[in-house]
Amino acid sequence: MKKLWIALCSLISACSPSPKPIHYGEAMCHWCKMTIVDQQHAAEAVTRKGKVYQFDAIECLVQYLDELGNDDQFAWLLVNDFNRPGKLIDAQTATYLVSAQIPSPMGAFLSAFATRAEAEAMQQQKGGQLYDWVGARQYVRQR
Amino acid sequence: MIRIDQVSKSFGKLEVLKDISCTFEQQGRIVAILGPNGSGKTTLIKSILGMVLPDVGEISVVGQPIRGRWAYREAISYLPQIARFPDNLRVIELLRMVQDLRQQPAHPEQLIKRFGLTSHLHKRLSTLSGGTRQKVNLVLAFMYDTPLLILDEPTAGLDPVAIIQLKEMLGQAREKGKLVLLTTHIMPLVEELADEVVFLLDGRIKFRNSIEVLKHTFNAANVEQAIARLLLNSGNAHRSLDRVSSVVS
Amino acid sequence: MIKILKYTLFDLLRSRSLLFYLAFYLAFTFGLFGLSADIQKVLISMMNVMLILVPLISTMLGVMYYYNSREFTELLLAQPIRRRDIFLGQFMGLSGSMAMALVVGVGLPFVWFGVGTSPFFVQFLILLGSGVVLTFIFCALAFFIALRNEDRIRGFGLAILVWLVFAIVYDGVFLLALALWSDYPLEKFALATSLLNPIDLSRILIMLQLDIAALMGFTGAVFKKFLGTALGSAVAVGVLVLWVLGPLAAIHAVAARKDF
Amino acid sequence: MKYLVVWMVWLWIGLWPCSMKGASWWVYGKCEWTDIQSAIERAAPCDTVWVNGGVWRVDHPIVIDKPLVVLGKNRPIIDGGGGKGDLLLITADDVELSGFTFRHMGINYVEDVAAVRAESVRNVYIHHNVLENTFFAIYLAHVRGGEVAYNRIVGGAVEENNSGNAIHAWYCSELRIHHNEVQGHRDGIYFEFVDESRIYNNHSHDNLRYGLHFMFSDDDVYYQNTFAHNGAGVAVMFSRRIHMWQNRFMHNWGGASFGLLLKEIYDAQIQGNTFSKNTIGIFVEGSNRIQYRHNLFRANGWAIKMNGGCMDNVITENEFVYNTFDLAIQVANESNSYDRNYWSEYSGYDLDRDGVGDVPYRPVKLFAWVVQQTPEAMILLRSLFIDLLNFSEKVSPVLTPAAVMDHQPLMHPLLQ
Repeated sequence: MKKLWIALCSLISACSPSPKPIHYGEAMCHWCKMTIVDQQHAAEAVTRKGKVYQFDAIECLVQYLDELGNDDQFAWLLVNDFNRPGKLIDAQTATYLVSAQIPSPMGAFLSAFATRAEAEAMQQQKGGQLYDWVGARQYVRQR
Repeated sequence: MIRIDQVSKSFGKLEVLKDISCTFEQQGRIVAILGPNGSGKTTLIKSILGMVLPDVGEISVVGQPIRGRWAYREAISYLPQIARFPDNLRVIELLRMVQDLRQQPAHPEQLIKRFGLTSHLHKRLSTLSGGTRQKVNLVLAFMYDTPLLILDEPTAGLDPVAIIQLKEMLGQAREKGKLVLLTTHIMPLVEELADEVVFLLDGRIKFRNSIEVLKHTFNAANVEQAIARLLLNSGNAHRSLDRVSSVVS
Repeated sequence: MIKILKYTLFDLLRSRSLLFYLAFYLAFTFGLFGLSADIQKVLISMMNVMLILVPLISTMLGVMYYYNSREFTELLLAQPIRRRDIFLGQFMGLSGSMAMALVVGVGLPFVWFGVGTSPFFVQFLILLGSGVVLTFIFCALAFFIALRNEDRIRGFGLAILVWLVFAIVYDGVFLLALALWSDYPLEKFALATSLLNPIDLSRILIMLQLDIAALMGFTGAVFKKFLGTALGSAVAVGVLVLWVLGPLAAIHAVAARKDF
Repeated sequence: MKYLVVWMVWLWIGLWPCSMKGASWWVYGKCEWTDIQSAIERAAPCDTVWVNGGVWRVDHPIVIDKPLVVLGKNRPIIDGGGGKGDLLLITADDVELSGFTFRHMGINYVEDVAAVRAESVRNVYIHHNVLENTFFAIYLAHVRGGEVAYNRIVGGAVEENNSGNAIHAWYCSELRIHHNEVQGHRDGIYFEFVDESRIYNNHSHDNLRYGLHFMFSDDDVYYQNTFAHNGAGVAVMFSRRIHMWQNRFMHNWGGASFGLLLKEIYDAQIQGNTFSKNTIGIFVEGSNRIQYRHNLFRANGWAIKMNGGCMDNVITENEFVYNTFDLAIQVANESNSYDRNYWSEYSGYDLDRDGVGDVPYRPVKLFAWVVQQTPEAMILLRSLFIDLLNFSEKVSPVLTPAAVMDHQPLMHPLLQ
């Protein structure tokens, strides 16, 4: 009964913005409309009002943000950690690797890593260029 | 048997019963409750039946307050003013149904014969004439052997023969020691049958006493005249009548 | 109560309006099958019709029944029977007989055309089940309205109003709210809002069982996920039950205080 | 394994450059050449290597680095043993590979490993193979000219979200992909930077994402394929001059599903296709100068759903039958033409009996428009309020775009 009550309350009350898990294979990319299947490159944006947008690739998130031109309205910007498929990490603190050896869903060869060390390790293995969030966005813009 | 204690009732702004107190003992009596339309007769009856719930005051039947109770109605047979029954039931089904609901010994057979309803038993209630329906209504009210009988306009729609039969039945009820409360507009009936008259006006009991006292008080030749005078005098007669009724009760 | 129920049923099962109600469903459902042998299509069409008609007819017949049996109810009230039992019995009798008409009228054609062996049997059961529940809910609302209003015209008016609110106005306001707050995540709001209207809830319960649910996209998926859980279906059933019990409790409260 | 492998001489006749002459090599167990790789090493260019039956466990990829015909007899099985590398690598031009079964590869999150990979070659011919539970099945990179045909590719990773594509082509041209059956992969057939290629008579079904997927590929044609029960049927993105003829898009039914996705494509032709029972028949965004003709849209949720940026498209002589929504559009005043189609919901009349309705038809329902603005409103589907809304809009249009109109709706179906 108590559980039921809590469930009803949480249903009715307005929610504080929080990330939502991506249902791979079902969800549609908000930008390019493709089904999200890649657990290493998906991304998510959550507005301050709690609306969740999901993307199949980091480049889609970046293009969406650039089109809106207003990052302030977002409470969360998240990207998949390449080394931990399915895990979402903060987009602003992630390190990005652009490597021709690692294709990403929308053709930008852009992957994200939780730490710089991991990104460097992958760079050793695959080659490519490292970026921070601002740099990665710049890269996508100029592509 | 029935004790009404300072009962008031209003419907919205309309005060229908105003601080009514009286008692009725069971002693083989027929009490006519009279009064002009809207004087509170039906409300009083319905209060006793528990259909109308008084705002103030208490009603007891057979020694028990009735508020929130229902079983006491086993002691009451009631004849409602307007008789309408489920259209799709047959007469016999209705009789059986009420018996089934009350689960008390009932004797409708004689009454059916008496009112000549035998041939109507398998007709649907919706097809019956008003008079016949009233007869069915009477059967329902009289088929139980209850100490208390409440009849709201029992003569409505009845043919003369049926009225005679009704009178007989009422007489028998009195002989059996029942208490009969009835409302009617037909004064000769009151004169002929009633032992006592309760006259209601504007929600108050204006007069309560035997027929003789009624006629005597208003110096009238018959009940009709007495009532008419009672009504005419009601304005200045208030006090004395109150006194009278309080003395009587 | 059982006896009142029995006699109310007995009376109603022979009433013309109920027979007409039954005949309509029979004719309509058979007619639909005549047009299309596709059980799912007929299910969807029937859903459309039932979600409009069941609440409408239930409120109308409910109010009508109450007013028509007013005098007889008085006779019953003068009998040694509990008040509550009279109204509960009448309510059960009315909604029970209407539900029966519905189940037979819609069920018979479906069974005739082989729903029992089709993959849509569960959907069919949910359709009938929600039809029955809606009958109960709107009969109860109708009884409540009639009890509260001695004036028949007013009673009928209110009954139509209640139907309008649940069947149309509610959805209109709902849509407006969705449009106004489209900046916010609305799935949960939508879920809660449609749970609160028994007609919407029934519609969604049936729709989620049909292919057409895919059209409902992400919001539909949220519904499906929620209602697919034990908690979700418990909430859905609970809400429907509350929609029956709530008006019943109100009937009970009003009847206990009412003068006849 | 005790398979006896038979020696024989094979003369290959045909247009294949290697087919003029060449020795044949046999591979069999428990003898001199017990593995395929050494047979390949021994063979001279343009020879034929026959592999007769057997299960060949592969830990390092078999590399075909010279023009060879490698044929499997009695369906030899190349088994990856769940490993994380490629199984077979083609690095030479003019290689033909046929008759094998490839199976059992592990998932590799870092590399796109494939059962058969051809890289930087010309004229590769891969046919009549069976590929089961591979990661990527056939992977062509920088291949010019080549044929992938009659293969049966079955991915086992239906529940897994990380799975490769069945036929994956990257920076290729002049490919012919036909008569393959592909299922259970991420994308059935994937084209990225692949030009001037043909895809036909394939059956792509039950793939996680798309039956067929174009990215940045131009001047391709695909026809007479069937795409059924995929996450979504076909996605054509960022490509030009793609022709799509007589394909069947069926049962792509689910929350985010569609028969055909067009995104940023130009000058395409979509003709004679059937779209049946898809959540969205065609989902279009930012695509210009597309011809839609003679297509049948039947029982879809949306027949065509157009997001913004679609100009100069011509939709004519199609048939829209029993779709929940015939058309949904985001931006009203774009210059697309919708004339001369058959709409099953059209209720106009034809007084002059010329086969064309006298009243124009508005294919966008009000509710379709509302849902486009507020997707959550979709849960009101089939409610009385919505029916009334649609009806009133039909009687006196206020909100639905006036420009979107079929001025000459056909009275009779064209195609059936």
